[in-house]
Amino acid sequence: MIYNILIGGAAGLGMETMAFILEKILKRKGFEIFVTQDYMSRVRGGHNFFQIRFADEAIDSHGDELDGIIALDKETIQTHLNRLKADGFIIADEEIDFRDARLYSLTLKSTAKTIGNSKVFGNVALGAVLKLFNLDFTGIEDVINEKFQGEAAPQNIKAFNEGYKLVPEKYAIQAKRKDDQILINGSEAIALGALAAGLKFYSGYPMTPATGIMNYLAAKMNEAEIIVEQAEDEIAAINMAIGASYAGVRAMTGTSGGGFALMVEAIGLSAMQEVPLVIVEMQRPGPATGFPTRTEQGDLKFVIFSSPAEIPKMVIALRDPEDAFYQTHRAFNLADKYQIPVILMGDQFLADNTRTVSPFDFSKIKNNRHLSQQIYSETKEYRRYEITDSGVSPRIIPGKMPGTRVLTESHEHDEYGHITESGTIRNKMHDKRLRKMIYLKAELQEPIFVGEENADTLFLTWGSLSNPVKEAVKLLNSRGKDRYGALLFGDIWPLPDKLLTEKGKGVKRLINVEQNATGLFASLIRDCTGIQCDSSILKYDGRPLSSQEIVSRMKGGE
Amino acid sequence: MIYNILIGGAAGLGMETMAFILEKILKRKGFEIFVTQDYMSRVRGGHNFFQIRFADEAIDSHGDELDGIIALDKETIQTHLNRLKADGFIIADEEIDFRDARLYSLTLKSTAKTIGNSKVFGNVALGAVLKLFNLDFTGIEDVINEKFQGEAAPQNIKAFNEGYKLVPEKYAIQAKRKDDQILINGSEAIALGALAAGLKFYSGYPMTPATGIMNYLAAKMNEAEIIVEQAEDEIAAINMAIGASYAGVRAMTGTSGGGFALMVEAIGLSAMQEVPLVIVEMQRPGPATGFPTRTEQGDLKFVIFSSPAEIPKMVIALRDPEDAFYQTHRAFNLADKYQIPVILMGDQFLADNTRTVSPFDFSKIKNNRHLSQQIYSETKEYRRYEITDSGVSPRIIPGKMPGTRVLTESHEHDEYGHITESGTIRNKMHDKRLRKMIYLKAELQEPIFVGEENADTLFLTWGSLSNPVKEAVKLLNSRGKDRYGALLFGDIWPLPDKLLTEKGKGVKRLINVEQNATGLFASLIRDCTGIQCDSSILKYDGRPLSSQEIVSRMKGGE
Amino acid sequence: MSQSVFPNLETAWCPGCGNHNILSALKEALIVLDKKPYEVLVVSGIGQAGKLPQYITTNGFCGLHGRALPPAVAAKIANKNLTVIVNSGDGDSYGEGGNHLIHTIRRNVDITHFVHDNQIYGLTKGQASPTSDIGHVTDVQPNGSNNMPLNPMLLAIVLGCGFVARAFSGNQEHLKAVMVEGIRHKGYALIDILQPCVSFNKVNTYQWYNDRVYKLGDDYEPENKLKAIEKAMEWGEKIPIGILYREEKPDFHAKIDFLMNGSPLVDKVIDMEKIKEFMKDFR
Amino acid sequence: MSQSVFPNLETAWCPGCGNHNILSALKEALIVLDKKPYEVLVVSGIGQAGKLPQYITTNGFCGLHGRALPPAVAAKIANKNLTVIVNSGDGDSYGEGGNHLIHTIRRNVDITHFVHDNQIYGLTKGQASPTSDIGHVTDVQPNGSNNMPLNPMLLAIVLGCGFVARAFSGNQEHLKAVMVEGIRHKGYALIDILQPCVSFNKVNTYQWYNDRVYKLGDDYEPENKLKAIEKAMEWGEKIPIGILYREEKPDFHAKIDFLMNGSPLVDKVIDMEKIKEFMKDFR
Ligand SMILES: Cc1ncc(C[n+]2csc(CCOP(=O)(O)OP(=O)(O)O)c2C)c(N)n1
Ligand SMILES: Cc1ncc(C[n+]2csc(CCOP(=O)(O)OP(=O)(O)O)c2C)c(N)n1
Ligand code: SF4
Ligand code: SF4
Ligand SMILES: [Mg+2]
Ligand SMILES: [Mg+2]
Repeated sequence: MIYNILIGGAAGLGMETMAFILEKILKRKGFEIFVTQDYMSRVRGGHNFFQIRFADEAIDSHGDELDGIIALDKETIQTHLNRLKADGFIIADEEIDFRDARLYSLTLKSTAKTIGNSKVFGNVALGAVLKLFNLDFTGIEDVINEKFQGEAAPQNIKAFNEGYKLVPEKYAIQAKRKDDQILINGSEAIALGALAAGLKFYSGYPMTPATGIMNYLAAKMNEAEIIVEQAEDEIAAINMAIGASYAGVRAMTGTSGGGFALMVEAIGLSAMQEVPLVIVEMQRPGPATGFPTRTEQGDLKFVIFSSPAEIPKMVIALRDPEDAFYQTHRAFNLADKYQIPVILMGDQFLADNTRTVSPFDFSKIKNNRHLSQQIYSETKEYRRYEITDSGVSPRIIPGKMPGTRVLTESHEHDEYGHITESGTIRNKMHDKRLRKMIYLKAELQEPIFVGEENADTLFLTWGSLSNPVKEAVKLLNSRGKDRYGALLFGDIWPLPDKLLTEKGKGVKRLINVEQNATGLFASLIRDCTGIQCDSSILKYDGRPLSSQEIVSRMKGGE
Repeated sequence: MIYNILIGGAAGLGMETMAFILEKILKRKGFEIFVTQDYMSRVRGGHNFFQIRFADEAIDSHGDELDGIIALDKETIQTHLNRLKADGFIIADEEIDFRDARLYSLTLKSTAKTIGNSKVFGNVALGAVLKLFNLDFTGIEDVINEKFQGEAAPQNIKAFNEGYKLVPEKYAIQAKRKDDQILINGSEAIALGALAAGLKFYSGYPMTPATGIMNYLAAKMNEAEIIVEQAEDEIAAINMAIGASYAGVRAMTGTSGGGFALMVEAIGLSAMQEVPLVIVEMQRPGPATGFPTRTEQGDLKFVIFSSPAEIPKMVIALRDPEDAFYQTHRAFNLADKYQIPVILMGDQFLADNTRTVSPFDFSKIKNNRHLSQQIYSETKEYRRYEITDSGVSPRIIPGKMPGTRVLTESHEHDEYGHITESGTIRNKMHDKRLRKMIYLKAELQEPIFVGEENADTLFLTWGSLSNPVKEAVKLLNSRGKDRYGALLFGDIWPLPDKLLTEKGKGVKRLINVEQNATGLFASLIRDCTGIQCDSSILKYDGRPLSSQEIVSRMKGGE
Repeated sequence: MSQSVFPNLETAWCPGCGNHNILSALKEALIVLDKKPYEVLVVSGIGQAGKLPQYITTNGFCGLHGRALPPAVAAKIANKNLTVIVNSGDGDSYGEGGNHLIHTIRRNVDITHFVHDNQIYGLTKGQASPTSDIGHVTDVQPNGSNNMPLNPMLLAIVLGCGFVARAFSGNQEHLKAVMVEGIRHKGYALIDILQPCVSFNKVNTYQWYNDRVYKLGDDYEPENKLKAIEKAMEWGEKIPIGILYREEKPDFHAKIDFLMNGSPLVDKVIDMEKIKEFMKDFR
Repeated sequence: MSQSVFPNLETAWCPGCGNHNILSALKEALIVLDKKPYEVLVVSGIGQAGKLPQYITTNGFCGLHGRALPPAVAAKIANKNLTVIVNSGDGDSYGEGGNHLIHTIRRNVDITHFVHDNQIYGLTKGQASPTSDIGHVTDVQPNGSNNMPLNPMLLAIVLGCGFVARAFSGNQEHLKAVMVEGIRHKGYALIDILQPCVSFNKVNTYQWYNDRVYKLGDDYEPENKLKAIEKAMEWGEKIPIGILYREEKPDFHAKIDFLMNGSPLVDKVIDMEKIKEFMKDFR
């Protein structure tokens, strides 16, 4: 069974804490969880909500249909009622004046007051929810004690207890297994992946939805002994990361579209100087300031073709927190191996949404810096830009070898890094840099294929839509009529085309599913492979596309 | 007949002045002229040269073969001797120690000294050149008098006279018609086009090869009553231009790839705010600082896909000074009509090179601001972002109508410009903005077709390579074997595809000719039309591709 | 105050936020100056402060984060009849937009710049800003901010700014009076407004500011640069508010004949014959 | 001076350019400080000054125009054993890169910044720079530069820079001595070096500077901030050179335990077990 509960209200009313507690409790009980967050670009007021989807089976997407609404204000009920199942429930304080058969109008606030802490009313509501689902009390105390200090802890536990008494049992669900998962969002997973890769320097400038990465890393700064520096602007952020990487530490920067725009000059610098660099670009709807707290995949081509001139670069779209961890780690190895910028693309949907995944397996990953092992000296001269078959030159850390210098240049240069005006050398150096793209192609990970072999309809999608599309394929195939499959792209530049060419053959319909208005990925595929999609499922209102919406769009004459 | 003369030496020796005088004299005599400049990114020393190609017939390209070399140092002879025709000539001072049958070793410096001004030695050399071509003295005095003041004028005239005496006659060439042309480079033509469009505000930050535009406009600042403001950086430059345009004046900014990189965030702003904007992007080889004074077409996709998210924009590649004038003018009308950013792409080859063209015909052009003629007031409310069929909303100038405000926003907004969080409004506004692209397609100018109908080989090229390709087609067709044609693209985004589809059919070979390493235009064509080029002629050593090189590459087993 | 000229609009600011008073003071200042909404242009970047143009019925230009000054300057150059006011945050004005601040002061275009200085990044939920005090702990600065706080008053004075003032959003009457003077000043005027952020800055609260700010006395002479510099260095136990420095000097427009005289640039008719004449240079 | 440690390399600078002396002084200063080339990193942006790393056999990082400071700061953070020096132009440091200057001062990382201040954009052929005098006529400023020139010394002092000095490339001995002090200073040090551009600045020539510069006397006390400010305001008939302001204070590294102590960041071994532990937060 899958259930979907919404907690909604004005910003500042404490939904974050409520969602956090409910997620943790459900997770500790062994459920699979998928949480989405919908918030406005303001600190107080407005309307925000969390949707907590939980199940005793695997879930890969958020859902639109609701089983329950916890309403901290009337607007919440009015806004979301149309999505509430006929047999669903609403929990709200008695002061909220609304009529609906499904409403439990409860004494949340007065109960909290009786407990002696008006802030605990949220946990009264959560107690009621647990009761509705007939879930016992184990684990609740731990979660509360981890979150609250002092007398607030027992008060909040009391609140749960009282809430439990306010409603009858309604559902019966039991997790199938012991809890062995972690509950994590995309930002945290990226940050952990970077730490696992040996990140030592992160420079960034706050920008939603990329700030979460910096927040997590900053919190670990002292323990991990890494530097997290808030730069004066994004230009400084990326140029700092390049300087740190040049000096020999693994470095990363992150931002959203508007900040990334300020970084594109330096992406060219990284490619020209051949200094490894990892950049995270977290998309939100634009152009300009756009919808700061919402989601989109509108930056695809902007990111792929970022930087003036032609440069080697790699772009990887992150699918979910688990993928984000491993791919972030991989990005550092690739950046070091090819001495290029590697860009990780995510979006608000990936960044903010929390789900259960298996703990990351550190034994699976290995850090390789690809530094030259050669000893250079005045007699055995070091050439920073030695021309090699692979296009990659020996890299050493400056300041380590007496008699040896590391000269890195932004102008066109010769093998030593000296500025040149020679056309012949230019050709050689440009070829050398671009040659990396050939070898990079051999590193590519083909998209993940899901669904039925010999599908009639093949969906093509990328990044964070992978899981909703995967779930949609499952739902569609379960209807039994047509056969559906999907290719879920992670690596997108250079574009891996083997599986696409193979699976694309004989398919009746190719449908690109994207969170943008013009079908950027379909256009990229056409450019790189000549393959043309037959139709598109696009969404660009800033809200994430769910598996259910994909399915219903397929019904709608697709 | 076409002749090609090179003037070369170290930076700072006065080649600019020599080239300027020779060009002007030849032009006033009624010749067609095409001048290219090759210079290093330094102020003194190194090796720079001008190539002055002139003819009694139309010429559209520079040439590689040389008829004459005027060498201000020995390096010049050594560097270029291999390109000198067997019956060519070299002019150099007697102090330059070199042996070649074609060398006129002349008393340039001692003659200048005798005249009493050692700086005039260049004109001694030019006098000799004129004599070699058997060209009379008419017009020389005028040119000298326009260029030099005081006693330098007669001294320079004297220099010509003396030079004239030093060599015999060698060639016979006569211009066919009276001089009615202008001699202008791409930068100046763009600046004039902007002035003709009613430009009132130019903000920029110096960057080769875009600085020429700012220089010309600044020189005319007081006379034209326009503001030319050197901004603190490119970010300020473009945001200033947007502010000026919002306030109601026609505004432009210009830069090269690195500076453009800093502007891409604001290009999105212009699209979001729907503030008209013209931006000139003058390409040079990159990435990063690259080859500052050389030419390339490596920014195509970077420029087309500049700005995060999906926005309406137009990109026009400029072919030559004449085209540059009219297209710059057109860009302002289109920017105003659709309230979008319009980007003009050029390169160092276009910017710096001078050629003869017919004087620009002001009667052919018309300025249309497309402002709303409606009177708004508190009762008839003005909606800056009124949703219309065309996607274009009524535009008024702020500060003119009592009771009416012009509110422009960078966030997603409603018709009034108020920030919104609504998905429905987002969809409408995003659609409205992107709808402009549909109407823009009707404005597109198809590429120019040159060559033979039913060509076997069709070249596809864009921007400043148009004329070299045009001349190459002429040369190839004159050989009589195969039939050649070419499509010379000016408008490149959105991509006009009618003529391409039509002419592309039945052609044996499609060849993209581009000044870059990866064939960016071919890839754009594939993306937009599915048409695949069969082979490419690419060059990316920073030196301009000439008609002769194209022809010889076609011989080379193409 | 006439509500009909500048009606109260709904805002997205937190209750108790210092921005509310700044908005009110601005409306009052414009009434004092007898400015009609359509004659005024309010420009902003992005941030909580940057939302102000949404909440006032003047012309409004909400641009990019950190980039409020360049369009404001250009709009004034294009149309000298507009009263151009910039409202933006401390992060916006001193962080992302720091370079524009320096050079806008040098340019001295006649605009007025109100920095809503809450010593924090409000909209992005509480990172240190360039004016955050040393040791200020945030999510991104877990050890406390390490950077020397920027003193915008000192900076502006030494860069040659002709009007440098500080005000406190908790004293709306005084703020309004300073705003009026700033808008009247011919040339670029900077007013740094201490603005409590009740949600993210738990250090520099209303109380904190109230305990420290004091008005410059009538005997204070803002024309003396060295004295002004000394005064501007005061920060900590005592924080002076008022006009710290003032100097009359020619603004941008005054240096360019055709801008200074005649109609605004936007209304000037272009003489196409003159432009045609330019072609003669190329004969 | 030992030519073998820092050999003379060919440059692309004009004969007579003030940059030649700066390069020589830098080499001499490094010899005085007994620095080996491989222990030093010279960072630059783009411009004539920005070519310096090409002409010295230390490690070199030639980055983007205006962006010399951020990579320099980060390289020092990554490896505190490197002596990090920035050489860049006035356009680069005060124009395009102005924002980094402000915030690098605030950050106080232990690097030394030499600004080759020729009061002009050299490489791009002579436009006004932020330090160009009012009225300086160029191709882009046909009416003369209108903007108030930026006084980098004043700016640095009020931003809290701990080492603020001016030197003149025409006095190589003095320049070298100031460089040595600047490099020795713990924290960010700014040295503005008056550098005649013989090709494009026909106003501020060797003669012009020679007529005006004078060395600060032994009695000058660079520890007094207000005095330093007063001194830094001198520009025109008399231009002081030497150390204008000096203050010892903790640098960036001193505030972060694990940077200050133990091996440089680049050499620290990561404890993967610790990182694995972080996963517990998500249980
Ligand atoms: C280029 C860019 N970088 C970052 C952001 C994210 N951002 C929005 S507002 C803001 C800072 C707000 O701080 P401040 O300017 O002090 O304004 P406040 O909210 O405190 O009024 C940031 C970093 C952005 N919108 N654009
Ligand atoms: C982003 C960017 N903008 C502009 C340029 C062009 N540019 C190169 S050097 C320079 C200015 C040089 O002036 P300065 O920094 O004073 O150095 P100088 O040549 O005088 O030593 C400019 C504008 C560039 N390379 N990159
Ligand atoms: S977060 Fe702070 S600055 Fe923003 S509205 Fe709330 S109180 Fe004001
Ligand atoms: S142009 Fe000026 S700064 Fe550049 S090398 Fe020549 S003299 Fe020096
Ligand atoms: Mg703030
Ligand atoms: Mg300079």
